[in-house]
Amino acid sequence: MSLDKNQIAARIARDIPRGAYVNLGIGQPTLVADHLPADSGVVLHTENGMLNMGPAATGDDIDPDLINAGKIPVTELPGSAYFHHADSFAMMRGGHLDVCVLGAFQVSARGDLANWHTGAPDAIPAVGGAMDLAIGARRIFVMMTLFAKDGTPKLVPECTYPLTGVGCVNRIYTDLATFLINPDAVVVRETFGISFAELAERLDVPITAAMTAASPGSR
Amino acid sequence: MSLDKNQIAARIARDIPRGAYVNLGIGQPTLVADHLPADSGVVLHTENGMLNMGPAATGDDIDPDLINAGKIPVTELPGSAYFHHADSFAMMRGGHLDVCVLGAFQVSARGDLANWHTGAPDAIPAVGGAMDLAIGARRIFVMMTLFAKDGTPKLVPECTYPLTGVGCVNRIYTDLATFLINPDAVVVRETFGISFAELAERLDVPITAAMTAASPGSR
Amino acid sequence: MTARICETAAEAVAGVEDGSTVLVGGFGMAGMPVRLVDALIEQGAKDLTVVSNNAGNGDTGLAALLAKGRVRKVICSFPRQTDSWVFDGLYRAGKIELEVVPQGNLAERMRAAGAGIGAFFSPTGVGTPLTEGKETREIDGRTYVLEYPIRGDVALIGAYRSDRMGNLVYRKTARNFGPVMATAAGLVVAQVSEIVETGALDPEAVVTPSIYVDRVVRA
Amino acid sequence: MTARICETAAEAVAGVEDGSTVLVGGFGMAGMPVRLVDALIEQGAKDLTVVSNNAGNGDTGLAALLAKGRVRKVICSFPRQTDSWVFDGLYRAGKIELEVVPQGNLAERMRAAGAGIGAFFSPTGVGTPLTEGKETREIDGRTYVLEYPIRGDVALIGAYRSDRMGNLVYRKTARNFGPVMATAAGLVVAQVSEIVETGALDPEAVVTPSIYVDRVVRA
Repeated sequence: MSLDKNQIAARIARDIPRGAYVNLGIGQPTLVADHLPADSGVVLHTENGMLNMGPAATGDDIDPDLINAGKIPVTELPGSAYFHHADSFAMMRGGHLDVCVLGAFQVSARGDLANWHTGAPDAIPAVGGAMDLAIGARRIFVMMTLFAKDGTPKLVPECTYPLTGVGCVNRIYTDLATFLINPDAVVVRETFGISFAELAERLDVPITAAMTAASPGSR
Repeated sequence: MSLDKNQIAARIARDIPRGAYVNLGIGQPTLVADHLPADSGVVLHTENGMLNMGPAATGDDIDPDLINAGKIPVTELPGSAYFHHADSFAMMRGGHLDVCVLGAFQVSARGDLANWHTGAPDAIPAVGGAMDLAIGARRIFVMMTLFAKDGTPKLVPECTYPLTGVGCVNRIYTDLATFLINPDAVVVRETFGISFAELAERLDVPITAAMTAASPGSR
Repeated sequence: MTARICETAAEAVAGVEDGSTVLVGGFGMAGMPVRLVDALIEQGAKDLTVVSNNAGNGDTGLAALLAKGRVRKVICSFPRQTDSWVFDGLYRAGKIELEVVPQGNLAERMRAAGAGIGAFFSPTGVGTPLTEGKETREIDGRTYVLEYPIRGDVALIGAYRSDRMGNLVYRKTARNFGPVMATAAGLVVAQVSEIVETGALDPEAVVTPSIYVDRVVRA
Repeated sequence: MTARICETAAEAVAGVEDGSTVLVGGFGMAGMPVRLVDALIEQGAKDLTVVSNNAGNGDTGLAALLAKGRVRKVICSFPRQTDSWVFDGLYRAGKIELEVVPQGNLAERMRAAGAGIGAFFSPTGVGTPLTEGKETREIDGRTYVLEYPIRGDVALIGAYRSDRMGNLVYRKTARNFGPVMATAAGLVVAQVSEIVETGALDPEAVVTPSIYVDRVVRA
């Protein structure tokens, strides 16, 4: 069976080390927080200036001064800290976050990320913190469906959409498979409801099975 | 009568605008603080991370965690703020201080400052924050004796000592005269116990009397 | 000079000139100085360049300033939001210029302006359309793009508390761009929820020292 | 990963390798992590490059590390002090290398390392012997010198309080280089006066968020 978005989020949550500092991108990546064990010690960063962000706020806990990067009211946990935007992005750019989980329109076989613009000529460009996140965290995990609604793969030989970052993605978690973007190969670590052969058939990107390719050098 | 160091400090204090943010360099410039009126509203900065520094600490007020740039124990005044070194030097470099008063070995006719190194080959070089202060404040006032102990002038056509900053000095307050370093001329604003003619005679730098040269363009 | 406590928002924004670059704090509505923007609309300055993370929400604040046709150009990271119809309309009608800057570069470029940095090499946006034509350099095996300071003639920011000198503290994620913008503009105006006596703020917890603040108004 | 609370200073500095670059906090003795430096002497790492504002005072702390011959090179702004006889002796005997960096450039170069900035143009030191041979550029009519990041393998800093996650606050001017160095090293070790429960520090007043801190010891 292929995974639904909550199952992908759970799969990602399992791969986040205990005590890691993590930024969850706007949209589906925020689901990952719901699947972290209560004692994971994972500290969530939001780029609008906070560490140790808690769950979404409800009812009386809603405070317009306490929001996440998606502008949704959130809460604070014990041990949180606030800082201004230049300090927050210095933290991101300086490589201090352990993991960042981002959505994507496309990821290329060498880890290029396209997630901010579809290239449609009439679209109003808007990037936010996507480019800073893409190049800043120690490891970038992408969370996406493997195929677009029209059936075209989102794991591609070269991105056709405008790039967010070059060679920055380390892993891709999708409904049908988890991929490691290694320096020399795209490695399929696991598949969900699809065979490796079928996956290879439907993608334009050469893929390798984990058993032969996973190595200590994997990113 | 020529001025003593306290009289020079008093002369400088008179020229510091009310409410100005001021850094007083290590050594004699710190005397300026003693001559500011109680209601001057002048806020003192110390580059080791504090605004609104109070007078030197004595007795039980001495706190090893509260020192000035000269590593002398000081006090805090209401409305003070602490910040780290990168923020403190960003404040200086960014042109936010209104006035900085520095000592000098030499100042050139175009405002070059030499105050960190005598050029002696066996001296251990040590610059501290001198270069950051020299180029950072909106106006740099130098406080010095006009002549060295051997009688050579410290206001010179070109500095022979290693420079601290280029073209950064706006005014020189000395025991014998106050000078404005204007873009086109060194202007003598006032003299103390010496005639303009004698001053001109003893200096190798062309000087102009204030009455004819002071202008709105003076720095 | 220490800050002036203003009686009205009109007094706080008096003197903003046509053609000014105005930094406007806030991330969405958190930290947005709505009263100051409203006062700027009243004040009438036009042909403005606005630097802000977003390009207005709904029909009030920044959106209202845009709707009045006072803004020639917006520099921001994320103009497109669900409620950015005012900006969207102007943009599609060709009535407003847009420069999209990655959020971290936006913050860091203002930080550079405030910190006296002439330019800096950023890894963010390298290889993407948003840095096309910009100077790049490889340093230590990584490619960077050269980014220049963004300086404002005016900054309008929202903070939580000010003392009578202009020392500011913020509240939770409403801190965001305020502290950075306060360092990067000629005239810095803060709208605060509360004005307290000087000495009432903890000097260890002051976020924006008074040196950066010119005018304060309670709103 | 969140910080580890260590039982002893020896545990806190375990693993420092020969040849490491060690950032040592403090301005004079304020903020100097004396216990950590003592533990580093015990630990025995040699051939070190030490980055600190000064080059040791008296015969303890950094001066003792130097006296043991463990330091190959010192990068600092102000080595020469009334009580820097240990450094002075080594320097005059040609037994230690010295790089003098203006204090603001020292802070900003470490800030750049922590903030992912590849290099930056600074106005400090232009036209002086301390920037001889460095790349310069005129930007907007002012000359700047290109400065590169200073990164540490290890940072040893002194702070006031830590919570159990490693969030730090400092005390008065003992803050100085600590927050900057904490961002700029692979292994960050903080010596604190007190360890408090997580949640006991005001999130608005945390100066160094836990993400930057690896080990904490009470000393």
